[in-house]
Formats: sequence, C-alpha cells, structure tokens
Amino acid sequence: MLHIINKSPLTNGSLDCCLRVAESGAILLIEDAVYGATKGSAIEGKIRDAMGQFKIHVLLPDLEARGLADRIIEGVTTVDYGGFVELVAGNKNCQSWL
Amino acid sequence: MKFGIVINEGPYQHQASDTAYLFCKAALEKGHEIFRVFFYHDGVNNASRLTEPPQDDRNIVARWSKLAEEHKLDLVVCVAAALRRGIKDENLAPGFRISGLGQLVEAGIQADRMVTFGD
Amino acid sequence: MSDIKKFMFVNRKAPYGTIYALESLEVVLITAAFDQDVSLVFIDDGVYQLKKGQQTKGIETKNFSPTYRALDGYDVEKLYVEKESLEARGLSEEDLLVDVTVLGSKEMGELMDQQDVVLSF
Amino acid sequence: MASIEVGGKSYETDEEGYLVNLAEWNPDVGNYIAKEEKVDMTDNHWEVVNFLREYYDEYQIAPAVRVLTKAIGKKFGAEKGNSQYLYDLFPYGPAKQACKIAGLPKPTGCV
Repeated sequence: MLHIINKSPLTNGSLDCCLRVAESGAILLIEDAVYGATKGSAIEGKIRDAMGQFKIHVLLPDLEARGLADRIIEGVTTVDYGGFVELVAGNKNCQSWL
Repeated sequence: MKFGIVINEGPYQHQASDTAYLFCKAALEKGHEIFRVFFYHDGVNNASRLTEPPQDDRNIVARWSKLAEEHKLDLVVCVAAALRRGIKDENLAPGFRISGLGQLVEAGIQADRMVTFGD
Repeated sequence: MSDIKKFMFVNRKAPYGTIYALESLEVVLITAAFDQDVSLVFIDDGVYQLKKGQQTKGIETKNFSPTYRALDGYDVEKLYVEKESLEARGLSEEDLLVDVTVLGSKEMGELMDQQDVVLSF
Repeated sequence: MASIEVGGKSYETDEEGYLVNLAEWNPDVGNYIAKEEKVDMTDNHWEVVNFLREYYDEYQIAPAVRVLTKAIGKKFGAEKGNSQYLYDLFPYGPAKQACKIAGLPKPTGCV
C-alpha cells in the first residue's frame, strides 16, 4: 500500500499517525511533507527508523521548489510526477493522510 | 490503468490542485487513463470561470479546462458542495460539469486507483 | 456495476473547525446507496466526531452528530475507532454516540491494507 | 426570496417552494404546500409526513428513499414498505414531494 503524506512532519501529526497505523509498503512525501526528507531536521531519526519498515520516496520537484534538493537523507528515493504515477499504479491501493 | 482523482481544495490557497494537475498530466503522458476528476469541498472553486489570476501566475482553472479539452477529461463538480459555495452552471469554466456525489462513488467503483489531493 | 469494492472512509479531522467531517458523512450516505462494502474509521481528532452531547446552538451551526446514528439504517455497520487515538484524548467507548469496534493501530493498518478504495477528506 | 401565506402569516420559501425555516412548520403549512403540489392529504399521507419529521428530528437528515421505504415497512406494516406505495401517495417522489410537505430541506447529494 502507498501512503501519501503532504504536511510538514515538523508541525503536523500526519506522518506520525501513518507510521503508527500503517503496516508496511511505501511512503511518498509530497508538498510540505518533503521537509521530512531532509538531513539535519529534528525528525531525521524518525525517518531513518521508518526506513526499516517502509520504502520512503520524496517528490523531487516539491523539494527543489523549497530549496532543499541537496539535503536528502540517504536512502530516500526521489521521484518526479511520472514516478508518483508509477508508485500509485504499482501499489494495490493508496491513502492520502490529509 | 484507469485513475480516479479527488480534489478537495480550491486553487491558489493550497497546492492540492497543482499537484493533482501535474499528476494527471504525467499519468496521461505515460498512456494511462484519467477516468474522472472529482472536485469536492472547496475544490469546487477550481471550476469558477470568474477566476482571474495575475498574468505572471499560472491560471489553474484555464489549465484544467485545457487539459480536459485535449484529453476528453471528465471534470465533475459536486453539486452539494458547489451550491454551498456559489458555484453554478452560469459561472462554470469550460470542460467542467456539475453533478452528484454518486459520481465520486462511481469513480471509486470504475477506476483501478483513486488518489485524493487535499489539505 | 455488479462488482463490489471495499470502500474505507478515513476520518481524522474534528467536526465544526472545518467542514471535512460533515462533507465526508455526506459521501458515506451516498455510497451506502451503491451496495458497496463500506467501512468508516475514526483516527486522531476524527474520534471527536462521535463524541456524545454535542450542542451547536451557540455556534449557530447545524449539529450533524445525530446523523451518525442513522448509518445503521443505511446498512453502514462497520465503524472502527482507533484505540490509541481514543485514549490519547481521554475518551472511552462510553463517550461515543454510536456503537463502534475499537481496534489497535496495527489491526487498523491491516484493515486499511485490505481495502480497494481509501478516501480521506 | 419567495414566500407563502398561510392563515394570515407569511412563511419564507426558496425558489422551489421548500420552507426556509424548518422550525416554522405546522400542519397548516403542510396542507398548504400539499395543495400546491396537488396532493390530497389522507391519513396515509400524514403517516409518511409525520414519520419524515420524526426521522429528521432524530437524525438531522431526510432519509434516502430506500431507507425510508424500509423504515415505513417496519413501522406501519410490510404492505406499506415498498416504493410503489410511497409513489402512489406522492407521485413526484417521496423524497422530493413528501419532504417538501413536511417542511424538510430539499434532499441534496442526489445520486
């Protein structure tokens, strides 16, 4: 299953909720959630821990727009919109943690 | 693959409509089908013909209309949400139509995947 | 449309502060007419939607909480509440205005995995 | 805004004749709207209209036709729990017409 997060995990609990409830699968960080994919943030450790259980992706155009494309945590995969489409297609279902 | 798209936020206030648009464009480029785009909550405001953004900004409404024309997209605006927010047939941009929530459910039944964009 | 799909509605937002809870309920009522397999889950602040004793006169807004009790008549019988969310808000099942099944986070996650369509507003 | 006159009192309605303020409703208003709709109110009609009002009071929505049919059958007997019976009473549909007479909001979210 694909879990889509669109809010900054530094100010919002959506990612926490997803990590608490979701079993496994893939997580895609888009819009303001891309801040969660950057090195040196207070939640970097949480993302690294989650990597054991989920494959973590970040939408690169959103990261670039926010000036943080050079700080991606190693192991987080970048995708463009085409990659976003393939993630949705490649998973049986998806949930947007709005 | 057939995608159903749900958009819950209006244009300009939130990135949801932009992300959904770029997602649809990418899906179409890859040869997928967009079964329907359903506009709900404040998302119905994406259908207002009266929208006039400054010229150096993207025109979100016109962009949807154009994509709909090029790819015969079915852009459906929820009637209950639209009536609450003053979106009516008279101010509907080209390519959009107003219909019931059943269209959302039907998209869920017919499409292979449903993706929601919102706040 | 003879194929039955599993629809899950994920409610994670509190009522009144935003319209999402109300408009989500409207979708659920419509979905009920399509004879699909419908479940509703309440996680995070979504559990506040089911709190007993809502009185909305003072904010001059319609109180839609009684409508959750109509779901049964619409044959929507699968209502799930996440245990952790309930506890984190100091609430228990007795505080809720409808009968629900309380699930732990992981059981909730498993249920979500099994769905065809997951909608959250 | 349109309005109707019943018993010397004015009641606000929307363009389609639905009562704007649900709390203002009384049986005379119901009868008046029924007459406009060309529905001859009998005990059977009132049974449905009163049921709708009670349902609305309890759940804050007007029931879908399917739900109404089932509930009517349960409460007033199986011979009344079918859509034919309800459509015979309210030719333009129990949702639209009976709700209007009952002073309930226009059913939204039509399928």
